Amino acid sequence: MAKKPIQFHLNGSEKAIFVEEGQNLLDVIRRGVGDLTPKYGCGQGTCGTCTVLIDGKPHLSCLTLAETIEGRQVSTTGGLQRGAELHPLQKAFMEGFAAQCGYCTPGMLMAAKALLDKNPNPSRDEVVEAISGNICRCTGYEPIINAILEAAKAGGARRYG
Amino acid sequence: MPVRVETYDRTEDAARALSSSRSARFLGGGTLVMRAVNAGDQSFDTIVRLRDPSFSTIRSEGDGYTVGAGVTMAAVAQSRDLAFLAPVARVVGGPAIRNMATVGGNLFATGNYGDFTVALLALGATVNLAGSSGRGIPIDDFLRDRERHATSLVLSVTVPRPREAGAFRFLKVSRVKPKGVSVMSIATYLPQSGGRVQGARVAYGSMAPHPVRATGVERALDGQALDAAAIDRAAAAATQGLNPPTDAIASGWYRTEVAGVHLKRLLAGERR
Amino acid sequence: MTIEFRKEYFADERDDNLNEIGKPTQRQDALGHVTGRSPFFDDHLFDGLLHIRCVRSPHHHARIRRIDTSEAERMPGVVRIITGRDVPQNLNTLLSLLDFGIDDEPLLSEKKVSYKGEPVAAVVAESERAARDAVAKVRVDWEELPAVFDVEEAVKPGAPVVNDIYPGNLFIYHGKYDHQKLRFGDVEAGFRQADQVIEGRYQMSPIEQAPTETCGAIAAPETNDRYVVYTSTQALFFSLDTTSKLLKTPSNRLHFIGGTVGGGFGGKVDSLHEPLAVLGTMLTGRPCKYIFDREEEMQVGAPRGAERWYIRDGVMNDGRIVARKFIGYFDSGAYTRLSSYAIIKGVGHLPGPYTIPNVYADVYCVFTNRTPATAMRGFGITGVDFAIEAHMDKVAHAVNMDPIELRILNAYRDGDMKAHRRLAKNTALIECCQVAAEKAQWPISQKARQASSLREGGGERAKIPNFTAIDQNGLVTGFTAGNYARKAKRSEPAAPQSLPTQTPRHDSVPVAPRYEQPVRPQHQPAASAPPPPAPPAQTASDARRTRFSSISGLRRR
Amino acid sequence: MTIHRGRGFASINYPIGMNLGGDPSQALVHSNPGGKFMVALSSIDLGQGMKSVTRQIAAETLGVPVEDVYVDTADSDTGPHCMGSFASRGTHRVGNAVIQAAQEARAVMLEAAAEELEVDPADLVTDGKGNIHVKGAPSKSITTAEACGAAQFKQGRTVSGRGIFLIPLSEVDPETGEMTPVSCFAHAALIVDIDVDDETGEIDVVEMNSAYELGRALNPRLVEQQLVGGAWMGLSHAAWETTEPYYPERSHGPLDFNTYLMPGPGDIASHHISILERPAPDGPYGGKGPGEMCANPVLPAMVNAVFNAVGVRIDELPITPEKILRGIRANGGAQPQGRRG
Repeated sequence: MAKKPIQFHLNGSEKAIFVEEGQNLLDVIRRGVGDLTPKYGCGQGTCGTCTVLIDGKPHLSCLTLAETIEGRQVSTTGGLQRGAELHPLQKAFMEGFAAQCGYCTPGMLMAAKALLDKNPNPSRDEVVEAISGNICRCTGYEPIINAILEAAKAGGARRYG
Repeated sequence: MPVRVETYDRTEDAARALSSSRSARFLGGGTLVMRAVNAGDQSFDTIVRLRDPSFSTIRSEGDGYTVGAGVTMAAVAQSRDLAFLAPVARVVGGPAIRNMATVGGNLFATGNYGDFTVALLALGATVNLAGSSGRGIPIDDFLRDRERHATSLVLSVTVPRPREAGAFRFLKVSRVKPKGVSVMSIATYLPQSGGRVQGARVAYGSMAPHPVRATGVERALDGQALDAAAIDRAAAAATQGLNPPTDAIASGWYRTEVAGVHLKRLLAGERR
Repeated sequence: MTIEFRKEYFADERDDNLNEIGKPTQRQDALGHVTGRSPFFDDHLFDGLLHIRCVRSPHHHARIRRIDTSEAERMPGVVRIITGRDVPQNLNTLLSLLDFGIDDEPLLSEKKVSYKGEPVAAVVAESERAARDAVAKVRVDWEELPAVFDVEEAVKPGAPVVNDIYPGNLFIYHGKYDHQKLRFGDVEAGFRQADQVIEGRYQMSPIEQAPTETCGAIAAPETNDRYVVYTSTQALFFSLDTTSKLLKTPSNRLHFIGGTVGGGFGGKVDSLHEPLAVLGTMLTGRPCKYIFDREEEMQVGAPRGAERWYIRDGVMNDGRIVARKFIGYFDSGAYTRLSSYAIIKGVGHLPGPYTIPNVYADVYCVFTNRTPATAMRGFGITGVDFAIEAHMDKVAHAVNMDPIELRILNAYRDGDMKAHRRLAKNTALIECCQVAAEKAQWPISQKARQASSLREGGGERAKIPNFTAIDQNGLVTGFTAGNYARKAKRSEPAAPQSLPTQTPRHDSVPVAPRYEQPVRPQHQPAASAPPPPAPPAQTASDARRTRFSSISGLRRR
Repeated sequence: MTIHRGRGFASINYPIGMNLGGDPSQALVHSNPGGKFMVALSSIDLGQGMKSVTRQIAAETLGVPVEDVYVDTADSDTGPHCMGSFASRGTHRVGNAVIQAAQEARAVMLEAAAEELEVDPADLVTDGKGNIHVKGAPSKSITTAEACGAAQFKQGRTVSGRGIFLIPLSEVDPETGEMTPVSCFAHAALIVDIDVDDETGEIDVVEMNSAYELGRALNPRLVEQQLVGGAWMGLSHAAWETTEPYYPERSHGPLDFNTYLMPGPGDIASHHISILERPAPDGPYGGKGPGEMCANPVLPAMVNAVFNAVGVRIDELPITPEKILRGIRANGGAQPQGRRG
């Protein structure tokens, strides 16, 4: 099968890789680059577990044709930390017990990061809207919504990742 | 068959690639095509891409706007010109989907999807295809032969500017909040002249295999003042000539029963 | 959302001063979860990984005339196509590991399919896409058969036979009956004694566990001639032992690693993925991944089975329930999986958390042409609790009583005899009712507010009825019993006397397991009416002593 | 249009674990020479917190700080047998196995400490902070690290323990159903308030109030996770979810999360929970298992609330707007049953 070379930035570091035709970005990030933080949940665009940021905006990596990200900036949960220090969202998710099985967590974190990056003081409704494309089967959403609001209150989200 | 990706910089090349093969699909935002690729859809083996920036622009033209087929729902929601369409764009998918899903793709969405197209249908948009020398196709006609247009490249849609604020209304009924697929969606464009509705256009989503006009409702409203009696008559005619589908979200019976209720609430400005 | 701990309840039964227990300690896995680094099964990368996709039945019920894989085998990237012939032991039932039930389900069906989506072949290919493309090229010559979907239709004479092992479309309990019985006292006498009889029919829906991580496994050759398997299973040794059995491979050649799973809710017990992944690896010598996509997870992955319950209550005008009768149908789908045991668990739970002197249940595990059912959160209980509590509301309405007071009046208390003939202990239903009412400001009577699980139980309420009406309805012959019927028979493992497994012949009447004409529940004449339940006595019980146990942190009575 | 407020109630108990083949689970515990402990299980953490609750149970039993313990789940080469994570059995069954294993390891640790301190091991206690001392004489002490080091470098002892929890297999009487199905029960009562739209049959869940009795709450935050998420799932089962919308017909089965309906983050109601703790005599530190029962009362409470609101009995789940609307039509209109509380 023909392969195409692409270059893009993943969490600030430059990646050059061959992609298969028709391959989606999720697969390239996971198997191609080895960043396993975005997860496969449906391949249909209905669960949000594969959410990554492309040029700062949330996208579903499973529905993104990999070669379309040539030259673009991709962010995943793998790049959220600043060194050993957790991002305020990560801290808030821990303190708020907002993760149970942890599978939806990376997608939730990226959806939340996209929100806080453009709106550091969101209302509850804005948080609900921001995670409305992300399925969580464990928590009932409440702890996740609260954790995002707590992270916003703690501030400083923009200084990370 | 493994999938091939063909990328073009010029519209006419992309259009030619698309029209020359029955097994090619045009990649908009990916929400339809990549889903099908992931599912191993055997009905196509070629993805056609276009890298023309004008494909994703919104232009004000005369008494309307020409919205590139590659414009995303997020871009519509942020556009000052298209403020009247922002409430529609905002109820399509979650934020990630809205950063991807395009106006052009929405024209081809089936089942419980395609709510944006419902709005375009009510507004009387025209669909501009590559190679059709500037003459747009009325969206009604486009939707009627949607399958036939699958090998055509949609360049843009032209949306007339609503004649008055408030003439255009939209409602999406969903079982899941804040984001869920449609039980039905309703778009009404009811310009008034001298206190009476002139040229009513009312459209539904999820009430037929593709977005459709509610002609009975339009007849009930045209030439009438938008008062309680007219609204009641419109509600009574809500599903005239329609045979709404049964699917995982709702039965045809239910859609038939509540279409008038939702229409009435939309027209009367009641919010629930 | 608010959470409060009502420490004043049962305080004398606890020592609340422990070092670690009762503390809001951070989860051990929290850091892994928020950094996205918790290792789920698919987070293990293998060079040269192959992908498995199954060819699935488009029909609800069909005979397989022929499977033609020749075109698929020639497709680019295809490494191997597996069919039932390649599976060393191609018939299994999950609970055979515990000697419960008869092998009734192939890993890859060879002769017929009994539900839409049933796998008949598996493609092993270099990429997922190549596997999908090849699946589309496998040609199966199907002969469609009539299908049955409704549990009560399925048990009628002449219904299509879903599962050849159980020709009556019913699981066989204890080698003896086509349903599980519960008999406690005499319900018919109770109905005669009751002021009112209230009936209801309740239907639970099939439900998908829908974990965000779909089910799957990756197998790879390991050193020492073993296989390592990364898996999303909820039950590591269930999956390991099932794989060992199906592949006739000693269990110590299988090294299973899991334990970090993206939600399960019961949907990851069935052990469908591990055997096929290991088989793929055995046949190709390469790492193989078999994972459900979401569509498969939704419709092919086993759901919580639907249940249908009929409840008939005999009730006194003061609200006391004197008889309760259940007829239950579990929709097991095409195969047994875990439904047979869900019924045992459910029957042990009847009649719910209430003390009722006459209880009867017939519960059927029914085979239909739908996706086999399996475990889900609330296994065996959620459906019947829906039925019981919806019914309690009807009873309250019928006797014009507050629904909470009705529950408290009938609630089981410490020392009461339960229908499965064990004494209740450690009960707390009444206190939950009281606290919920108080929180929601739902007024209940002073008597209901003052009731206690600790008082007024036992005594007359601790007695097994003098008379219990028993019957032989639903008797079958031709089956022997396993572990769960040792009281009836202690000898051989569960098996029909001659297994119709090799050549199930759908068009003729199966020979070996023969059923009596299915007998629906009948009224049984009673010798004498048992007494109504003793109403809660008015005197407080004795003060109880407590004993402190240091290691358990409990104060024991 | 009229919106009718309705209140529904349900109370339930829930059997913890199931006596399936004796329902066994095992645990192995050992320390390294630095006095840090590892618990090896083959039990699964699906998000319920298996690793975390067994870690606390092990630390409590060993008498060491929780930081001194880590739990490794689910490697069949190192973790001994476990039936699996289902039937709310994990905390109860595995917890008991961990206690047994930790007790054995603790006994060795105390013997080693006793030998170093030249006292009787029966006189030693742990302070839970990493020290072992003579009861009543805190100054005569040794750290757990020193004791474990001495055991493994001087005395030739392995500081380790084995544990299993097994219930005698329950026979089930074919004639009467007599059996010993489980060992203990959790309890719950729940009140749900809903609004029903009598023209569309749509429901809004307004509020839930609940009381859950689940034995000792071994970790209150983990319990909270189960109850909040479980009640959401109960709501979801009640009024959203089905794999077969037209059961028993097999048509229109959902294939994705858009058509398999579940309440979204905008559908959740405020939920006020009270937790009661009546320790189970046979549970680990009295713990039961909150994981499954939390969803169960919501389903019947919801249908009962619908009846209270509009007088329609929904006896088939899920509750859909269509079923409510058909019920209202069949009754000739909404029949509110009167306000409770």
